[in-house]
Amino acid sequence: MVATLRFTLWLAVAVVAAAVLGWLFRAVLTRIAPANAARLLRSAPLSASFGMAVIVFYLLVAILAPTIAPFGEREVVGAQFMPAGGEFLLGTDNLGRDMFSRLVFGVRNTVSIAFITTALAFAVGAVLGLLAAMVSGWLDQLLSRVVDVLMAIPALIFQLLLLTIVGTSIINMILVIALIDSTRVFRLARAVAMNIVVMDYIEAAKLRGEGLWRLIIREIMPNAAAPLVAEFGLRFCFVFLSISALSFLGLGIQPPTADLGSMVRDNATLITFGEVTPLLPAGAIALLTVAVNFVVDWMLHRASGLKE
Amino acid sequence: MSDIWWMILRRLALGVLTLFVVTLLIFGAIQLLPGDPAQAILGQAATPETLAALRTELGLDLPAWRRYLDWIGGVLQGDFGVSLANKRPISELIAGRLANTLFLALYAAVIAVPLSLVLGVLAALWRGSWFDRAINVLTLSSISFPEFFVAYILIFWLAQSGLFPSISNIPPGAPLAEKLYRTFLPALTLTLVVTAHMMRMTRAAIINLLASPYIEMARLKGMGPTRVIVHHALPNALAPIINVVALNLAYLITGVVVVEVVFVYPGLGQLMVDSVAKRDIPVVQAAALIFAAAYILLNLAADVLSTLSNPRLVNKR
Amino acid sequence: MTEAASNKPVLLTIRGLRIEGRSDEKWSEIVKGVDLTLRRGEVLGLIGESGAGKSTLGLAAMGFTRDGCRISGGSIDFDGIDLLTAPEPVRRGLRGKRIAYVAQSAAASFNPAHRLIDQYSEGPVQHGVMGKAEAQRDAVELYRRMRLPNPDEIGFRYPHQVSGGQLQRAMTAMAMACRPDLIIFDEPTTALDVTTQIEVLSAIRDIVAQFDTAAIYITHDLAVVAQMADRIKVLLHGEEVEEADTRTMLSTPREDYTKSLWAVRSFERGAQPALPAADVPVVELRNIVAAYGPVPVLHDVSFEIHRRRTVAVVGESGSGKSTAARVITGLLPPSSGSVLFEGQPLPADYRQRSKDQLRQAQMIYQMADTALNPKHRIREIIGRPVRFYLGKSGKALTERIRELLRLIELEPDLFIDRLPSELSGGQKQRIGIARALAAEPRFIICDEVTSALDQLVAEGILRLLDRLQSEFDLAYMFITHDLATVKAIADEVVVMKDGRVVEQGPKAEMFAPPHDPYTELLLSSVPEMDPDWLDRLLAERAAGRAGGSLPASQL
Amino acid sequence: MNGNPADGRFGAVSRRGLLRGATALGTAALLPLGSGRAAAQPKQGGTLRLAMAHGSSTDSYDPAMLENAFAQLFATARNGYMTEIAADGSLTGDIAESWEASPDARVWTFKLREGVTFHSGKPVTAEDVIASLDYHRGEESTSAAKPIVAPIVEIAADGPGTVVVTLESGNADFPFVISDYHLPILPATDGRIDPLSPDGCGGYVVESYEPGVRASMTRNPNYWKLPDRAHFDAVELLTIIDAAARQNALITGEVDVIDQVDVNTVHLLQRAPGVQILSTTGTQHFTFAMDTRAAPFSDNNVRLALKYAIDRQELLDKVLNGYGALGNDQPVGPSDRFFADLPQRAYDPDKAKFHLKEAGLDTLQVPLSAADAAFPGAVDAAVLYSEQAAAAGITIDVIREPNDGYWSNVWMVKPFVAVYWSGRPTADWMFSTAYAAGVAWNDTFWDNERFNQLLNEARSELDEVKRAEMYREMQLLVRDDGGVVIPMFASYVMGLSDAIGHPEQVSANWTLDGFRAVERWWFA
Repeated sequence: MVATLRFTLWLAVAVVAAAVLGWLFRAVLTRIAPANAARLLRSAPLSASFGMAVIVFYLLVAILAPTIAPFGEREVVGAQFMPAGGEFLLGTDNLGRDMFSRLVFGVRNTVSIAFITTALAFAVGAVLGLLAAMVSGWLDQLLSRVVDVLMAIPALIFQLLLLTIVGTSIINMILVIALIDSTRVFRLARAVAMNIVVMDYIEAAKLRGEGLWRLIIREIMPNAAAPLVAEFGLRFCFVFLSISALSFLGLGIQPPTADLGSMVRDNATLITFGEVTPLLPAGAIALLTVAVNFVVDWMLHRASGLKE
Repeated sequence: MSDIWWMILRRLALGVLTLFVVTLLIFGAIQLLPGDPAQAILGQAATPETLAALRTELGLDLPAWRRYLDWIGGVLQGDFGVSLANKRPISELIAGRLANTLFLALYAAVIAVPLSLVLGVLAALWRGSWFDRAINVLTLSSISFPEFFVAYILIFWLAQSGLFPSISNIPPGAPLAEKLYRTFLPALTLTLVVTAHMMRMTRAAIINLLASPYIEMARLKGMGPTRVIVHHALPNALAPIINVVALNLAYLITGVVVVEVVFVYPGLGQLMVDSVAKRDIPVVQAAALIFAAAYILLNLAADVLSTLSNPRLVNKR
Repeated sequence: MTEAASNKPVLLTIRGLRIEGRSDEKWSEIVKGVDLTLRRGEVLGLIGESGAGKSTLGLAAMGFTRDGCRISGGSIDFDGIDLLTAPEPVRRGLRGKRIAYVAQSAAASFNPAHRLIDQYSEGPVQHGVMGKAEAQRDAVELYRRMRLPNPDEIGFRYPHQVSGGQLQRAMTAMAMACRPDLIIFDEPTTALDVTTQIEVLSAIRDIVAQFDTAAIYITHDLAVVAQMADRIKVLLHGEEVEEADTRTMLSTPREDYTKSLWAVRSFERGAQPALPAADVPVVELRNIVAAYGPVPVLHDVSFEIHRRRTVAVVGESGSGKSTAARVITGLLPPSSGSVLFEGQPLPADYRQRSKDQLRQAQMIYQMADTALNPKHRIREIIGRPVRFYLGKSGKALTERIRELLRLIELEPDLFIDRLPSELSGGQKQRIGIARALAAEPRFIICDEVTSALDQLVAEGILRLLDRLQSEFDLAYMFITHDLATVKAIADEVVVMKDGRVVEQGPKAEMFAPPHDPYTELLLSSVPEMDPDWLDRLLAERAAGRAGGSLPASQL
Repeated sequence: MNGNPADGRFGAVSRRGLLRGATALGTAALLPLGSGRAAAQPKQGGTLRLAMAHGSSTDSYDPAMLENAFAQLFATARNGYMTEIAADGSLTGDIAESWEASPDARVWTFKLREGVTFHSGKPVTAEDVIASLDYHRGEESTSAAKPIVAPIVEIAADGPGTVVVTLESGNADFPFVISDYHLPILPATDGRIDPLSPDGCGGYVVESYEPGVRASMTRNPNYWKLPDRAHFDAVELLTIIDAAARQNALITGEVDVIDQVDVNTVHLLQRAPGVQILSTTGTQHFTFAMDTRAAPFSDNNVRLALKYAIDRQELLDKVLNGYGALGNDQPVGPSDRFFADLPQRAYDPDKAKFHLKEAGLDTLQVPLSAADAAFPGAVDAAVLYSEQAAAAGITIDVIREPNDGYWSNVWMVKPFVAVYWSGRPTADWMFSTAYAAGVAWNDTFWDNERFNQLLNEARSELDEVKRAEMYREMQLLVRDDGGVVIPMFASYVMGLSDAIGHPEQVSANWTLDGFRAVERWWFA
C-alpha cells in the first residue's frame, strides 16, 4: 500500500516535472527562435516540447560527453558493483567502471551509431522507394521483389547471419542493420510516393522535361518527408533494440565501447534480483524513444491537418 | 470475387518464387559463413583427420551447387532430408518446434490483437486526453525496452512471487490449461512487444479518417462519439490495421528467438539459430523456408482481408 | 410558397452569432454577428464566396462547429431550444432527427463501408424513430419520391456503385429519413454536371415542398439559389450584406457587392478578327484514336487550334476531353492519328519531345491545390521553367519572376516567397497561369481552370487569360463542362461525348439553334438567373421539346 | 547462442599412475568450497530437475560427438564406462571389475563385472566393450575420442568376461584414459554399436529426449551400483542457456540444480532463500595464447612484457568474482603432484616496460581476440587486461569475435586469443597436448628444444624425484619463455536448492560432481 502510494507520488512528480520541463523549454525556445520557427514552436503541445527538450538534452550529452563524464569510457576506477553515491554517482559496473561515465558515453556512442545507421537506411530505402514509385514498371517490380525476399527472412536471424559472415565491426553492424532496415523504409517510401506521383505538379514537372533525379529529390522528396521523418523516429529507436538483441546473442558492439543496448544486456541479470542498475541504460533508451515519438506524433498530427 | 481468386493465385506464384530465392540466398549466405559444418559440428575437438572423415560423410566434398540441387530436389519431393549434426529427419525435428512456435504466436496474438484494437479505439476516442497520453507513453516504453529486458522484469514481478513459472518447461502431453499457464509469461512479453505498434496504428488509422466528410456527416446525423469511431471510422481504417496486424503476427512467428531463449521455450527460432551455429544447412534452409512462407502467407492474408474489407474492391460497379 | 410561409411560426432564430476559427494558434472571427430568422417550411438561400462563412453558419444552425472553431457570441434558438447552452446529448438528439444536413459532396459524405440503405436507416433507428425494417421500407419510398432509378434495390448498393447525381438524391432522402423540421443543404449540386444538377435540384425542391420542410440552401451559384429559395441572404467575410425575398433580390439588389455578384455572368469576349486563309494551326489533332489499356477512350477525334484563338472543348465527365489534352501533351500516346504543332508532327510520347517542343505547349490544371508543389515557394514554382527553358539565373531570374507576378496581377514583394498554402484559390490558379507563361509558350491547355473557383474569382481568371492571350499571341485549348465559361471565352467550341466529337464550330453558331440533341441538352441545362427558369424548363422537358430523347433520371 | 565447444575436449581426470587394481588411494581432489550442505545419509526418491547452460538442438546420442556439457552429463547418466574417477580423484572400477597390465604397460587385461545389464536387459559382454571402443577407432571415425583410442593396436576378447587391449607403446594411464565420457559401453549387434540408440547400462533409463530442450530419465531398477547410487527416482535435464533465466528457474523452484552460475551475481543469488552455492576448483584454466611464430610475439621480451602487464588478482576478483585461483603462466595446477610452486608472477608495469625496451620498443600495440565462447567473461577479462596493460605503455585492442565459429575461425588462427582449457589430469598429458612442438593443439606454436627434450625424457623416467625436477624445469620454461598468459584457474560454480544433498567430497574434474551429480546426489 505504502509502496503503491509512493509509486503514484513519484509518477505524479515525474509527470509534472516533464510538463514543466516541456513548458520551460518551449518558453525559452520561442523567445530565442526566429519568428517563423517561434510561431511553429508555440503550436507544439507540451508532450512535443518535452520530447524536443529531451532530444536536445541527449544531443548535448552526446556532444559534450568527454566534458560531462567524470571518468573515461573504459577506465576501471573502482571495485565492481559499487553502490551509487559517493565518488561514483551511479556506482560502478561489473568491471568497476564508473556507471555514470559509461552511461554518458553510451548515449554518445549509441545515439551516433543509431543515427548513422538510420540515416543510411533512409538514404538508401527512401531514394530507391521513391525511384520505384516514380519509374514504376520493371524497376519497381525488381526492387519490390528483392525487398520481398529480404523481408521474408526474419530480421534478427538475417542480421546474425550477415554479421557472422562479415565480422562484427561497428561499420559492418551499421551496414547490416541499415541494409535490413532500408527494406522497411523502401516499402513506406514507395507507398507514400505512390500517392504523390499522381499529383498534377509531378505531371507538370514531367511535362516540363525535368530529369528523374530532380523529380525525386526536389519534387517528391519534400512532400514525402512527413511520414518518412516519423518513421525515422521509430526506426532510430529500433536500432538500439537491434543492437541490444544482437548483443544478447553475442554479436554486439565491440567492447570496451559503451553502448546502451549492450549495457542493458550486460547488467540485465541484476534486474532479476530487484537491482535497479540495468534500469538506467534501459531507461535511457526508453526516455529517448518516448521523447522522439512525442515529437513524431506532433509532426504527424500537423501533417495530417487535424486541428484538435 | 474472381478477381480475388486471381490475385491470390498470382500472389501465391510470386510467393513460391520468393521462397525459392530465399533458399538460394540462405544457402549462399551459409556458404559464405566462415567454417563449414564439419568444423562447426566437431568444434574445438576437431583434428584434421576427423574433419576430413566427417566432410566425406556429410557430402561436403561435393560442389555447393550439387548440394543445393540435391536438397531442393528432395524438398520438391517432400523430403527435407536429415540434420547434418544429429542425423534426425528434419521434418520430424521441425514439426514439434513449429507447433510450439505457432502455439505461442497464437497465444500472444489472441491477447495482443483484441487488446491493441480496444486500446487503439479508446485512445482515438479520447484522443488528447490523459488516458491517450498515458497509454501512449506506456506502450512506447514497452517497445523501447529490449525484449529480454521486458522478460526479466516480468519474471521478477510475476515469477519470483510464484504467480507464474519463470520457464516454460512443458512436460510432453501436458493438458492445454497447463500449457497456457506455463507459457503465460512469454506470451505476455510478446504481447507487450507487439501491442504498441498495433495500437498506435489503430489509433492513427482512425484519427486519420476523422477529418473525412463522412465522419462529419455521421456526427451531423447525431451519432455519438463511440458510434462514430466504431461504426463509421473503424470499418474504413481496417486495411492499414490488418496490414500492421499481419506484420506483427509474422513477427510473432519469425522474430521471437530472444523470448524463446529467456523462457527456455523450444521454438523454431532457437532451432534455426542453433543450426546456423552448426552450419546445419538443411535445417536452416527448412526453418528459413517456413519463416518466409509464414511471412508471405500472412501478407497475402492481410491483402485478401483488406481487399474484402473494402466494398469498393469487392463489389465492382 | 412565399406568402404561405410568412404566416408560419418561426423555427430558427439566430441573433448576433459570432464564430471564431483557429489558425496558427490564433483565433480569428469567421462569422461576425449574423442574424437569421427562418420560419417553418421556408427556404432561405445563403450565398457568398468561399470564406464568407456560409457553411460555418449553416452548421451552427445545427449547434455544431467544426474542429478548430468555436462559437464566441450570440444565440441560436431552434424551436424553443437554445442550441448554445443545451447539453451535447440534447443537441445530438436534434441532429439528424429534427435538423438534417446534406453535404456538398455526397460521394465523400457517404461512408464507403456501408450500404446506402443502412446509412439511411441509421438515423431513424439510432434516434428511436422507427425500427430497422420500417426504416428500410421508408427508404425505398423516399428513393422513389426522389426519382432514383430502381428504388427497390438501389439502397442495397455501396456508395461507390452509385453515380454522383444519384448519391446526392440519396443523401437528400437520408436527410429526410426522420422527417426533420429543417435541412441544411450545403452546396449540394456544386460538384455535379449541369445536366445532372437539374435533376437533383428539382428532386430537392419537390421533396422539401412535399414535407413542408424548412431549409437553408447554401451555394455560391446565384442561378441555382434563384430556383430554390424563398428568400436570399448575401454574406461577405462573415457579415450579412443584405437579405430580401428572391425576386426582389434578383431584380433590385441594394448593395454594390450584390450587384457585382449579379454582374459576374456579363463577361463575354468580343469576336476575333477572321483568320487568314492559309493560317497554319498551332495545334492540330488528326484522327486521334486512344485507349487506356484495352479501354478505348477517343474515337477518331480531330480539331485544330489557331493562334490567338480559344477552342473550348465541352462535355461531361468521361466524355474524353481531358484525354484529348493528355494526347496533346504526350502523356498518352495515341494508338493512331497524330498531333501536329505548327504543321510539324510531334513525337507521340512526351519523353521523345525536345525541350523546345515541351516549352511551346503548357498546361494549367483544374485543381490548383494539386498542381502546385506544396513544398515549393512561388519563386521556385515560377522560376523553375524560366531557369530550365530559358537559362536565366540570379538577378535576371528574379526580375523575370517579378515581372510574371505583375502580369498575373499579384504584388511581387508580397507573394514571391510564399508557399502555395498561403494563397487563396484564385491566387493559386494565377500562379498556375504564371508558371505556364514563364515557359513563353505558343499554346496553353486550360483544364477546367475555373470550375473549382467562385464565380467572381473565376471571372477574374477568365479576364486575365483573355488579356494574356492577346498580349502574347497565345492559342488556348479550354476544357470545361461549364457552358457559361464557354460563352465567356471561347472562339470555337468542340462538343464531345463518349470519346467522339459530337459537334464543332464557331461559338456563335454553336449557341444558335439548331443543335445536336446533346448540345441542346447541355445548353438548356445551364441555370439562368430567373426564378421561374427551372419550372419552365421542367415543363418544357415534360412536354418533350428539349432533351426529350434523354430521360433525365438516367443521367 | 551455442554451446561452448571448448567443453568438447576430453580428458580432465585426476590421474594416479596405477598399473593394477580396482580401487586405489587418491590424494589430489580438492575439497568443495561453498556452504556445503552435505548430508551424510543419502535418501532415495524424488525427481531431480537439473538445468544446464549448454545443450543444442543439434545434439544427439552419438558418443562420438558429445560436444557440450549437457550431452556429456546426459551420456554419463545413462551409460556405464569401463572405469570411473571417484570424487577424491582416485580410479574405481565400473564395468571393469579389475584390470591388470603387462610389465611394459602395453597390454591391458580388463575383467568385466558380472551381472551388469543394459536397460534392454541384455547382459554386458566383452563383445559390447570391443564394439564400443572400436566405434571410435579407424580411418572413418569422426569421434572426438579418436586421439584417445588411436594408440590401441588390438582389442580382443578372452572369453565373455575378459577384454585384452594392446597398445602401440606402454601407457600407465590407460585405465584412466578409458574413463573418458566419450567411451560408454553400448550394446553391440554383429560387432557394431548403434551410436544413435539411447540404450546403455548406466543408472538412468531415457524416457524422452528433445535435443537442446530436455531429457527425462527414470532410475534403472537393475543398476548394479544400487543402492549406493542413483538416489533420485527420476531425473529431468533441462537446457537453459540464458544465465538469468537459469538463476530465476532456481530461485523460483522450477529446477533444483543449475550449473554455470553467473559469478558476477553469485553474491546476490546466494542471498536468495533456499539456494546454496557449490563451487569446485580443479584443472580448468583460462589463457591468452600468443602465436610465438609471429611478430611481435616471436620476441620473448614482448611475451614477458605482456605477462608482467596483467593484474591476475584483479581478473580473478572481477571476472571470476574470486571463484578460482591465481594462475602463473603455466598450465599445471596445484592439484597436480608435479606442481612446482614457482614464485607467483605479479602485475608489474615497470618490468613490462623494461622488457619492452629490451625488445627495442617504446610502445606496443597488439590485437586481442576474445568472445564469451572462449570462456565466460573472456571479453571482460580482455578489456580489463587492456586497461592494465595501458599502464605499461601497451595498447591492447580488444576484438570481440563472434561466439559462432570461435574455435575454428579464431583460435589458432588469430595471433593473440583468449582460450579456455578444461585441463588435463597429468602434467605430461597437458604438456603433450598443448605445449609440445608440432602437436595439433599447440595453440602458441611454441617450439622450445629444451622443453621438448625434457618432455620426452620425463615420460619414460621412473625416478619420481628426478621426474619432479624435470617437470619443475618444464613449468619454468613455459612460464618464462612460453607464449601463454595464464591469469587464473576457474572454479565450477553451481547453484543448488537447499533440498539437495551431496557427499562431503564433490569431484572437481568437471562441473556437477564430475558429471555424476545425477547419480551421486539426493534430496535431503
